Amino acid sequence: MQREMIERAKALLADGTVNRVIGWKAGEFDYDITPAVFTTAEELDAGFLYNDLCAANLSKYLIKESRKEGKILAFLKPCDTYSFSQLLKEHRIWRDHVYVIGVPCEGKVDVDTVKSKGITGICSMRCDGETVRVETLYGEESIKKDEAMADRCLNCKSKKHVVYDELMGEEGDVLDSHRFDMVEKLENMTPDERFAFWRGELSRCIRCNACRNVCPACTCEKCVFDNDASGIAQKAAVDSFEENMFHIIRAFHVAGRCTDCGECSRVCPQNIPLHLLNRKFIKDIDELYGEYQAGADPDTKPPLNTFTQEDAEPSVIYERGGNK
Amino acid sequence: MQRIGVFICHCGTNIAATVDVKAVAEALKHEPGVVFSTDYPYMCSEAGQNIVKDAIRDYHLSGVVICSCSPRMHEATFRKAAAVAGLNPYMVEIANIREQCSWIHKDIPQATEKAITLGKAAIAKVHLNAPLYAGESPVVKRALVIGGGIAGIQTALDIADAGFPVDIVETKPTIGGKMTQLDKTFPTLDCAACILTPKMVDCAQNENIKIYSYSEVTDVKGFVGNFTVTIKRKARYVDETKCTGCGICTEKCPMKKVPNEFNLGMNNRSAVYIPFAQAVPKVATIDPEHCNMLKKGKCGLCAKVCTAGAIDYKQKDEFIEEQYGAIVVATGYNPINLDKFDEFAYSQSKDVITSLEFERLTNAAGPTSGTLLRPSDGKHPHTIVFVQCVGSRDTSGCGKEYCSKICCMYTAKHAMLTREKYPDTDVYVFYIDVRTPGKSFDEFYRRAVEQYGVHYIKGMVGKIVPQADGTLAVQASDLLDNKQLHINADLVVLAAAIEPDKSARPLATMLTASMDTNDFFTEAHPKLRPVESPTAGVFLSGTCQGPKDIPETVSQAGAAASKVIGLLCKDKLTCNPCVAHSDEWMCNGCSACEKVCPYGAITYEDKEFRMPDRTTAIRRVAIVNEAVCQGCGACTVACPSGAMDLKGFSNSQIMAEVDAICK
Amino acid sequence: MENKVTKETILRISGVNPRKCMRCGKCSGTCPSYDEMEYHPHQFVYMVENGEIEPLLKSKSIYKCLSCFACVERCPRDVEPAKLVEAIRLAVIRQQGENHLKPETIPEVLNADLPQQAIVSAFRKYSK
Amino acid sequence: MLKLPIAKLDEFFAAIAAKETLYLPVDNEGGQAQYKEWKEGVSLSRALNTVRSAKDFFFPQTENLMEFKTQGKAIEVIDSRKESEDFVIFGVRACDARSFTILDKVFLVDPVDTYYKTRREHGTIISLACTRPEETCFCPLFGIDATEPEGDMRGWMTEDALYLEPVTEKGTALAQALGDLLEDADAAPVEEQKENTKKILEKLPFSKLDMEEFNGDNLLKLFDSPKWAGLSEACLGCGTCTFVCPTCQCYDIRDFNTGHGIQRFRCWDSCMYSDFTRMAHGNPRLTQLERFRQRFMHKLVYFPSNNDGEYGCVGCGRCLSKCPISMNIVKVIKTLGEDK
Amino acid sequence: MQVNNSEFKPKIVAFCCNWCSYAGADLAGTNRLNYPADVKIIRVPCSCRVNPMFILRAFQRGADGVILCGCHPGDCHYTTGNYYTRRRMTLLFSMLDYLGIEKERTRVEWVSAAEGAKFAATMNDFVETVTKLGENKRLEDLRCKEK
Repeated sequence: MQREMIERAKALLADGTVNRVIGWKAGEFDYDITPAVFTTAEELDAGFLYNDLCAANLSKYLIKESRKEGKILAFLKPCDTYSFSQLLKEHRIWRDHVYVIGVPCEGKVDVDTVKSKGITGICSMRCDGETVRVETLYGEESIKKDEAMADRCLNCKSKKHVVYDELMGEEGDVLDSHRFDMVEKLENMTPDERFAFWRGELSRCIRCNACRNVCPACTCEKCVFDNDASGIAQKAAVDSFEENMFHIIRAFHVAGRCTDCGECSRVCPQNIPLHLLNRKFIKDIDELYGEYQAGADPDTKPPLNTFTQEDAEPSVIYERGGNK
Repeated sequence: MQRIGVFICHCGTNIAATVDVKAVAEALKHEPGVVFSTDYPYMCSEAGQNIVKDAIRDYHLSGVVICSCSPRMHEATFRKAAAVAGLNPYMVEIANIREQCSWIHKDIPQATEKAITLGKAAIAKVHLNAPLYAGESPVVKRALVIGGGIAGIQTALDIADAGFPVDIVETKPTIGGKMTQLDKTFPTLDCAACILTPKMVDCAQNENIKIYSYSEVTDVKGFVGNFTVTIKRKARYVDETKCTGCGICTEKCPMKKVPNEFNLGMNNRSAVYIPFAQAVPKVATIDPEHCNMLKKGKCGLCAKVCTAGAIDYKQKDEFIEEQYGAIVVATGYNPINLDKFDEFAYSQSKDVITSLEFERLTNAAGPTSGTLLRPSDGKHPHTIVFVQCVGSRDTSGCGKEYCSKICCMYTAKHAMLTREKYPDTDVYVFYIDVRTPGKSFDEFYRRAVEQYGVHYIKGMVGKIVPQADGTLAVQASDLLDNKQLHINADLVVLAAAIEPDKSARPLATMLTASMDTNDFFTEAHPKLRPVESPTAGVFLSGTCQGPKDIPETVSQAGAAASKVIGLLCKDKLTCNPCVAHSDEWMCNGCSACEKVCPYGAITYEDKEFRMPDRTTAIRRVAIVNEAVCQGCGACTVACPSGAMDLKGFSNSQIMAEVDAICK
Repeated sequence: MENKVTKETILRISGVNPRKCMRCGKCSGTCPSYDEMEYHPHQFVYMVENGEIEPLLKSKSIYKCLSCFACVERCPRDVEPAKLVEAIRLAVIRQQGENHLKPETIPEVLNADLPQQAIVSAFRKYSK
Repeated sequence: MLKLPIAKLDEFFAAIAAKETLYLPVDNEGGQAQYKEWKEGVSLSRALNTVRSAKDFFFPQTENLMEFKTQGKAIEVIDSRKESEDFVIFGVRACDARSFTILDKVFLVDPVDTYYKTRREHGTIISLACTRPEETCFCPLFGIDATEPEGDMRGWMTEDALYLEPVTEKGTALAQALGDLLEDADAAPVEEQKENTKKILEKLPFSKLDMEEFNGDNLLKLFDSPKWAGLSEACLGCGTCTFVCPTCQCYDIRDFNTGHGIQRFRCWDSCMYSDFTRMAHGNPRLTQLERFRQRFMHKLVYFPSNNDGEYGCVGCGRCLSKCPISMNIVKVIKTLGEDK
Repeated sequence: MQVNNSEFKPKIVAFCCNWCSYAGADLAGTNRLNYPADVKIIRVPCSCRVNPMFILRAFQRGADGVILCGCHPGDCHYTTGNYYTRRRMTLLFSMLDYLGIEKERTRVEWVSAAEGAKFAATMNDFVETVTKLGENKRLEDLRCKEK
């Protein structure tokens, strides 16, 4: 696939369709891949990479890139196309400056997940079918791919590309995932248990803004948390209230817009399962206002910017069964 | 830092009795920015306002906080006073220490503490107030009256008389409303038709009035001065411009067994019909539910006999869009459905009728040509029982909890007229209370008793059982005599409660006008603004606002007209300056605000920006049309970046209030 | 201690708020036992409201009421006079302090047509 | 050389905690290590290092500096510093232990940061030698010996014992205070462990990077290098690298209105943030390129120029493993180092 | 929650839309309908003006309960504002609940200008509920509580 992609990118560069290519660039090890813009065939040959470790969602870069001169070729995974489509819906990306090639994704290996299995000193990592072979400072290891993937890939919502100019490989389908299982599990806890759970998670937050800055829904010209005039600006979470505040408001601001790409949880240096906040909103929206997948199509009104006269009353949350 | 003056009103004892106003003035004096703090018995009085004006000048105040009654009461008063003294009126904030403090709390220390907190919140807000300047929007000099009864007619005539064009939309084929169905009117007993029909004709002839009969309002957009209304002209299958109202079609129509709604189904009409002789417009209408031509494609007789060639079976509903500066609601009332009152046997016996049916039975244009005859056998009734308060003052869920107001008087009228025309008739009126507050009303009622010998009985009818001999066994209590009465009546007349027309509720939604739980339109103020709806530019006329008799309806109709005229006289309206505003540097151009704006006040523009890093960028940013924005603030929350804020109720102002309250 | 039946007792047993009455008399207008009764349904409401409980306790009227509930059904203000009558009856029975119905006797008197509700209310009334 | 049987580890922690607060790396809900206060039942993490560095103890992420209260026209300034108490940090790795030296060069030079100084004086550091370095480790590049960490007392953990060696007076005092819990021991097992670890350290991929380019003489050349554009283009501008870094020392001072007064606090800042060092006129570094460059120029050029060649990096590798887009100091050193 | 609550006076912030609920609150006053002084009202043009930030802010600053009152759905002075409020607040409150924060501390009620009695009853009920819950501990900001 990588070879094909490079060839196609070179061809599009050569015929002038595009003048840049955004993709993934190899790092020092196999897993430390950096998103990068390539402008020449040589650069592509030297560094362009696409494999089961290319996890970054490239769509957010296109906000800036699409405003530059000329057209950019973007390789987008199914996940990324949802974000891309949502950004188009919000007029954040100039569509005619982007040439999208959809590329398949079989689920990405997550180095933190591998590390969490006790494998340390990873110098090299290679996917071999369903097995991931790891070379470490302390010898070779192998792990099943299923065990090396993060929740977002284990519970992949869709292998379908919702926007593209061209598709490489076969088109996939929207999948039935179990992505709300953990949300449901939390909902079934008592409020005290939930409070303890989230305090345990959110108290680790170091307010590095990685979740926000990587999020393709967080594209504000100026985030309210950076804006002293907003009244809620914070540079560091001084106390537990501010930790909660940041994550509640962030989740609320992306509610109905979050495509559940899972980048927030991937980049969190403290392994906070931030996607569980977003998924709660998605689950509530699905249950209360009908199934809605952000980015799935360009027309459906975002659930928070529309209504029906028959919508549930807020009291529904007092009434929902169990400890929900 | 603002220089703030704080003014605490005693409101006589309304505030001062529960709030220690001196303590409030003293406590607020030490708030940051406060340079003057005082109290006065009546801040809204001229002397009180002068204290405010003087302080603004003497202390160079940049902000004013009035601790008084609700801002809904006197915010405008104090803003005006501030403006006179040279302060921007939007630098005034009101702390509501009467309705929301002194009147609800009894404990003086508690109420005083709350008043201080409310004052502090207002001070905190004023610190962040900025002078606001109202924009202007043009006024479309045309009014719409929805409903063509006496209320609508009177309003339209008055507006037209002042020289403004006005349109009447009436759902029925003719204007005139309920009053056309009445026989005589109390307390003067003049004939309803005699006084109403000239007004109907006036409407038709007035150049400034356009009547959309057999039409409905289906959509309302816009705001005061600039409403865009969609009117559905239902197909009447008769070309209004050609029909002469000669009535030949109605005579020739073979389908003659359609219940005549004008006579409340007590006789029949043809499928093509003119509701009554004096209808305006006097134009035939084909009832598509009963016309054989429209239903089965067979007949076509009316088209053949119409010399004017007015019949058009192919006519379709037509939608027209019109611009109006003001809208008057005059949707009127209907008697309630009596199905829930089995005890009165309304649905079991033809001889149990409503008062409105009684009107038709005594009306010369009615089914009996004005002779009072029993609907069942056409015989003259000798004993008539009138039952008042049927469904009125009823909290059991079967009826309405309010008093329908008109029943006492029309029942007295009916009883009196019956006794006058048919002195051999025994007339009983069962009442709970007789309510006759009105000019010459009680005299009228007493005449019924004293001069005409109507038997007024304090008590209620418990049940009515139709007998085999055709009479009605009426069982009732006489509370004053402490007896149960059994009367064999020939006719029973029920004074059914009245309720707002069913079309009012969806109309209120379209107009964003508020309604009470009974579906009567709410007035902007129950005493001081009784003919205005809280929605600017929407006015109320007649029984859509509450039960009323004819004189009251007419006077309210005139009042609504004068309010409309006052509005239409203006060339421009001052807009509410508390509107949304987008900080284009923070705007993402994501369209979230546009999607939630109910007024379409937000548009987008690709704008060139000189960025801080000295590059140029073209960015899509939101622009708010200040004349169209009504200041609800929906956009401010939809906006994730906080670029959209609301003047006068900004994020920082509201948060400052929150802080002050929670301190 | 003397078991004085007060207005409050009656109001508590019946759950009726006599102040809701607007004196329309429809209860008495509809009452089928009116002529048999010394005190009529509307009077029960007045009298309880005025605290005149004694005469009601002594009156035969409470046994003339058929409990047809027409007055309850037709009252436009939801006052429910029949519940007052029932409450007075209950007060009288309670004053007597007799135990008329024992659980043991139930099987004997049990009848397939007897509504469950009747048994329960009979217990409430006649059992100690 | 002192020795503590591993079975007595809890006893050892308890003995320290009885005197002063003891912090040590503990596994958290995220499956990673963080410093937590030792209490009965808390066990030492087996992870190589904590996500957040040990600098938190002396330079916490947020710290109240003072409070203001106004009454009428008067302003009262309140020192909100709490009475500092002695504390012990156990398990500091060699990289973090070195980071204190770097931070001292910032905070303890004139004008002395008294908040930092007080904490520094009250803290006793028991460092712990590494045995299983990660591929991201490159402390040898900065002359740090992971098997011989700095600190008031240094320790080596073997299968069956914890070996301790007091280094400073504070360390000696602590060792004495623990009394006969610690026994004198032969250093042979420690030497053996050191040998084994050194073999791994030798294999570390970044421990021998060429640093020749990075000195004050090349300042302008490096500053103007066209390569910054490529290096920084994917940078998200988040603060992860700076917040996990043991040597990043920038902070912002902010006021918070509590409703009862003003709390003036400082909190970590990140040169990656768009509002970093924003002043009245605006931001001196307007693009992410400039901000990104600032971070690495500071660590690799400005800091050593001002501090006798000491780099502002200790090679802990946290930024390598935590950067969301896997851009890091090693890639910068490699890319710019090529231009010799 | 076994706390002696007799002394506890909750702080309640009520956001009321100008057209219905604020007028309803005024009517409650006009009719002298009593409710605790712990309730303080903030006037907003429409319930849809209430940003989740305001609600969190109130909790931060020491509120123990936040109630939002607007026109009944369908009666919004601005046609549709309260429909958005309804969705926003349902989701927000659900999220607070998800984080283990007592859901009873937040409420939305529709109170028309004619419902003075409902306003007073609602406030009485809400104050009672929040009093039972006791002090807001889960969304508090200690900095703001220190005196």
